[in-house]
Amino acid sequence: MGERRSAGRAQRPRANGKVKMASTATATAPAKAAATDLPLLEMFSVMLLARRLDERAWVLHRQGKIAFHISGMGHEATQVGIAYAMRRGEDWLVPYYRDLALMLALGLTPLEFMLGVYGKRGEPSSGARQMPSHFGLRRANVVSTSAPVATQIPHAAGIGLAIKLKGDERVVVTTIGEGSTSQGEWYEGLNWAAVHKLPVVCVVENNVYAISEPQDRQMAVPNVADRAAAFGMPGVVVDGNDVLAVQRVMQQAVDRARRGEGPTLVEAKTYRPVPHSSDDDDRSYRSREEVEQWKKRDPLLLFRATLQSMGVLSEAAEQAAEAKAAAKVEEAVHGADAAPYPDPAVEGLGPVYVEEIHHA
Amino acid sequence: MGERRSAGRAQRPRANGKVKMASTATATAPAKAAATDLPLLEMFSVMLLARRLDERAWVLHRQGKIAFHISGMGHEATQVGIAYAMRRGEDWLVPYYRDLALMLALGLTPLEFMLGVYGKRGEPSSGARQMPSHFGLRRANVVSTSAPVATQIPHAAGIGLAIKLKGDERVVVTTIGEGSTSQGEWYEGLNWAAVHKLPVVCVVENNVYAISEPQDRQMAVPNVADRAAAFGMPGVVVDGNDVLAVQRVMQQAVDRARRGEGPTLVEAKTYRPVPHSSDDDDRSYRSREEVEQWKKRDPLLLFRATLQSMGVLSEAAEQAAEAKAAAKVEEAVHGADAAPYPDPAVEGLGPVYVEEIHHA
Amino acid sequence: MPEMTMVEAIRLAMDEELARDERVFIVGEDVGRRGGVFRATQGLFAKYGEKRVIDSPLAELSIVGVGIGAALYGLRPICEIQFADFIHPAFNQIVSEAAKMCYRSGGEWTVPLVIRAPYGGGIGGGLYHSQSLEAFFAHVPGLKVVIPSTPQDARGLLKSAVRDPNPVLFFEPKKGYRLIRGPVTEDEGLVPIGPAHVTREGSDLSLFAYGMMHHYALQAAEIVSGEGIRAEVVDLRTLYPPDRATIVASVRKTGKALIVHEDNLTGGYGAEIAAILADEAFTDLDAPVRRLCGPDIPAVPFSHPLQDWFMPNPNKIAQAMRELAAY
Amino acid sequence: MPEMTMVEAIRLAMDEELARDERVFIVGEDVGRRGGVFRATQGLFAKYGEKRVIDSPLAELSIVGVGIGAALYGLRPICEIQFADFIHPAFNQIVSEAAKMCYRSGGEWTVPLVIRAPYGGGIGGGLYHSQSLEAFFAHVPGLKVVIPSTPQDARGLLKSAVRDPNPVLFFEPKKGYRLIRGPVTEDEGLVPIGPAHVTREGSDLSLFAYGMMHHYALQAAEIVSGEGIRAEVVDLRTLYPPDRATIVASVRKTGKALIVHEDNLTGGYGAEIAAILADEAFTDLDAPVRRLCGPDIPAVPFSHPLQDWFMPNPNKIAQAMRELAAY
Ligand SMILES: Cc1ncc(C[n+]2csc(CCOP(=O)(O)OP(=O)(O)O)c2C)c(N)n1
Ligand SMILES: Cc1ncc(C[n+]2csc(CCOP(=O)(O)OP(=O)(O)O)c2C)c(N)n1
Ligand SMILES: [Mg+2]
Ligand SMILES: [Mg+2]
Repeated sequence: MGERRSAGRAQRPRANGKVKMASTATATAPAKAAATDLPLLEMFSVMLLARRLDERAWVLHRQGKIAFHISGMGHEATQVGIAYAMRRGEDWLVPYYRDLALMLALGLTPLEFMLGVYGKRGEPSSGARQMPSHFGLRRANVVSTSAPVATQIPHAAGIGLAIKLKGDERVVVTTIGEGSTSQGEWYEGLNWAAVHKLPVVCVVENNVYAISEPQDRQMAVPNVADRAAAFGMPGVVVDGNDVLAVQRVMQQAVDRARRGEGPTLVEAKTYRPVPHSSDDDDRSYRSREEVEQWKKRDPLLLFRATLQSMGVLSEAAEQAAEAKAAAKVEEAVHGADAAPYPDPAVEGLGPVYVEEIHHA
Repeated sequence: MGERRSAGRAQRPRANGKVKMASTATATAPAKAAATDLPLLEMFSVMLLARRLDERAWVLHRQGKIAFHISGMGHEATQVGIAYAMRRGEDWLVPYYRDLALMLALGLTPLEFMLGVYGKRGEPSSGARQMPSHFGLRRANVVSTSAPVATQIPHAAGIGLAIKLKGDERVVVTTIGEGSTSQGEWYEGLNWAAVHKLPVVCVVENNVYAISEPQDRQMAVPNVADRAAAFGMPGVVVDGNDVLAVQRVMQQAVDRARRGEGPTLVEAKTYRPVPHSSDDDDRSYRSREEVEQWKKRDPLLLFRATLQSMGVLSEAAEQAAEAKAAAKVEEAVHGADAAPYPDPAVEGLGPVYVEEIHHA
Repeated sequence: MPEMTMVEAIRLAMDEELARDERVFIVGEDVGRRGGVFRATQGLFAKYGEKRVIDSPLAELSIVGVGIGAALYGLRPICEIQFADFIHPAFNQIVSEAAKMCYRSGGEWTVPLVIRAPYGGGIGGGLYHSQSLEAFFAHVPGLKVVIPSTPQDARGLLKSAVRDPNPVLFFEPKKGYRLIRGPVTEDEGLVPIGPAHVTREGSDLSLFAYGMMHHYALQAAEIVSGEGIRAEVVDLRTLYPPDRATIVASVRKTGKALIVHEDNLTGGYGAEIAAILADEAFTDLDAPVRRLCGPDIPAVPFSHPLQDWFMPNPNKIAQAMRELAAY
Repeated sequence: MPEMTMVEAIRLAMDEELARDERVFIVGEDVGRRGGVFRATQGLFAKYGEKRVIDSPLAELSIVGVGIGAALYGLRPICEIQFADFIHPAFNQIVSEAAKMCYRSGGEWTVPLVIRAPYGGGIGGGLYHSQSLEAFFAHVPGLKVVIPSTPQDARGLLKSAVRDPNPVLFFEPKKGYRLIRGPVTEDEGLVPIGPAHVTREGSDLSLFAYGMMHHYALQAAEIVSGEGIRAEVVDLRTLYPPDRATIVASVRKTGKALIVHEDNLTGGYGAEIAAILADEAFTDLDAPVRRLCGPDIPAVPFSHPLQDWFMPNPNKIAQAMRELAAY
């Protein structure tokens, strides 16, 4: 099993920030059985596309073509696992800046992502007013997010409250980094969800670091999921590099929320194999060996192996997926490169206020 | 045993805010044994004095002689239990507005309290700049407190950090109401204490209500102490109406902190038998029957019974204590009544800044 | 036309909005059975039930943050902050989130939210139950900041705030909750957010005020009218965005300005009024722009002599008017 | 006299204070091994160890709240807020606690605390990595608000801040961290908190600025000096409490004032300067008091054309000076 209740065996990060990953040897077997209903190749393709887009953004940054990139690399299994437990067009998402794969899975186009990275007009999150990867996508029920971490958690609770008050059969999912759970905002938001039994699922994408700080600078518990006990809600730890394990845990949490049984805290243990952002240099706070370790548990490789062992991913299919991703990335870069910048008189001046609300 | 670990049997407040009090039948026996070292009569006298002062403040308010009173009534056992686990002149306290008995135990004089209630010059917490019961007493290591709830918790963590950094053998105790544990400030402060293993003891004086809101509007867990799991620190529930049980639990927590083993969250279950403050009317949110119930567990009566059964409190001794308390109250009221008001040119204008720090 | 107090008018406005639009709900500390510590929501819990009048945890940042989330989903929350002094934990949610949501999403996401908060001194509340906090927020693009001074305005502006698609911070002068009585019309009574209100015409000098201070300004104007000073009084009502046109027009006429607020002088809201005048009404000014405000100490102290010393009042205002008129 | 950048001067100041006084310690996000995201604390962890340079949880309110507690106990914390934009969660601790502690306890308890925060735009940081927040705090009695613009001042003012018995908010113009180089004296180099600094003498108009805008103001003054406009430039440095005397004295001399800041115009810090002048320098003013500030939108947008449009720059300032000089 890829997941376990938080009260289970502890996964204490060592002082140097290293986490011993839970073995997933036993995780794939039951996952395979449950996974048959899932569009496995599609999921793989989204993960792959996210990875290739992300890699390209790093390249563009090195080339001086873009000013900033903050990466979702390493988080693809967690995020695609989340997406495939949600009801598209129904459920809501309040994401955070690492959620590229999640956003792609919910319908953000590669061009839209690249427009953001380039700061170009038409970027749907913010019209290039915000830094890249500050996601938001109205047409997919993805709420606009900002930079101050953890502010999104009370929003998710509020959306959950509104869903409950209106009697809708929806669920709101919100994501956050493990370091950001140190914020009072996180605590207060989840407390609300618990007190009012709201249909909220909070996924902590635990990649061991908050910029340079390892988990043990943030908390004295081995698992973020242990913190669920403070709220009286279930806390679940799952291997965040195992997309099917995440999907399964998320499906349980989402179903539970939809049944009106209240919120769940899901902790997906993963890793950030790249610097925090293009402004970061991670050599001061972790060894190259530690980073290299990650490659053995690269979620993309793990999922490929699973699919291969299931006989779902032929070599040809993989090549086709790679080719398709490459083409999409190319197209997106070209599109973004050619797109105009926003105009101060239009995107600059407003809207600071609206006269009328056209939605919701 | 009057205390138990929070994982133990739940004490769920019902929707109407009633709490089934843990039986203390078994609490007194071991307490008696351990209590022999304690100045039991002194403790009783402080509780009695706090009660009589408090009652007088309500009377003064009804007579229109004072503008405002916020009461510690019902909390006397909890607070005196806390005080008698602390090292006077060594340990620090970051209190809250209900802590009259605790303040008296640490050296606040009845006159000083009454000066505050009257808003008169010489009130040591604030020079009558703050409302009454916003305690602070430099000479007793009691930090100045404000009205916004829970802001004191990070202060306590910071004091704990300073104690640790300096290598002092001190402990900082901080108190708070159960409703105020909903604040992110509380969470962040305790998280700091846990991450840095600080000599901090946080006592939640759980009186079931936050103004009108019963505990279940604040949290979905039966005990505040359950929240300790989020921090990785011990959480202990104790009968807050049993002064000796509180003292014992506090002694353990304080000793643990002093040994450098880190913080403890103590939840003292008690009740507020009077309105939230002189501005409150509690009839809208709880029944008279519920309030009447409390009288059976009035901590003063419980302690009197314990002392009597121990043969420590004779009728004469009790009468003497009452007479002494009455005299002190009288003297304090007269003193405060006769004291001058502060002067805008002195207490009004400043100090907004200091040129030099004369202490610490 | 019924007469009612400020707090009754505020309650009426919420009652009407709850009845009109089922998306409206109230959330805050003790707003349910208790009806709010100032009784502003009294009876509403009984009338609309626990889904429309929600007792929140004791946690302001999430009262606002949850309100924002519910507004994003399409509801119309009215968040009550028990005392304005306790709004600070929610500062991040208000300033970083509610105010910036519309702009940062190009209008894709908006926050139709009202935050009500009793503010102001003179009620024996000491440092933390007396604060005036408008200056912090009347600087934040994306927010609207409203302070009514009469029952009619309180009802009409609050109803407008609930219907406004943008976040509105609604500060209520709590000293006036029961002290101020006035007529409230029986019609819909909407008062638009935006325009200031010239409540007394005059030609010698302009008095700018809001909330409780607007009443004191009117009283002071009355006092000095016997001495031949004809003061114009402007109730600013909407502090942000400010009604520059009305402010400047008044000083065009009178040539002199006195701004009154309870909040500290330095960096207070009056600074912006003075700055607008020093720029846009420069050639009309016949005297220095004067401010009569709370002193630069942290907040209103508790003990009565200290409180009285802190607070502006009609006599202090009248005295400042005399000096300005004589300039 | 060594030349160094702003960020080097700031690091030097902390290094010197850590060495001088063992009560001093640094606390903040990533200040340890990482040396801060702007490298302001680089090398200090290695030099002073984990008890003097403490990586905090990712939680600003407790960075400040814990700092307050440690200060109450007698230590001298320097709290780093990673970007000023993220100070809002700590607003309650700063405004309700740090600022009011001294007054509310009659001086029995004081908070000798420094909060450092990089602020300002023009660095591609978008809405939440570009904010200028001085107006929120330069209104809070009990706080001091300091913004240096040169390495010498940065070092000297930061050292003074660490030694100050009161809480000091120290905003650092991050665009200047590496851009601004200058000499730093080899002596103790203390610069007192309080006085503004006239950095260019002139007689035609007064330019008031701080931080990065002070440099732009100097550049603009240079541009227009070729056109015969002799501008006086005042680097305000200590924003709160403001140095009224220097501000008024400059306008007594020049008769005209232009205030420049990045922050939004309405309710910005410039309003207070304008208000001071409209009162205390009224008879000296020969022209409207002008403000050149960020527009009233929520914050600096990310995309470069939008950012450039938002930010004041030497050319925009020069143009405003020409207009004012011609008035
Ligand atoms: C309130 C706030 N403080 C500081 C920052 C600066 N910051 C951006 S990301 C980050 C670390 C976040 O770590 P974590 O929550 O673990 O998420 P991760 O980036 O590792 O996915 C920090 C400190 C911020 N964005 N917001
Ligand atoms: C931040 C903040 N919000 C609201 C209040 C108003 N208020 C004062 S006491 C109180 C209830 C506190 O309840 P609890 O923490 O249970 O303590 P108790 O009074 O019951 O001892 C409230 C809501 C406040 N003082 N501070
Ligand atoms: Mg992380
Ligand atoms: Mg309580």
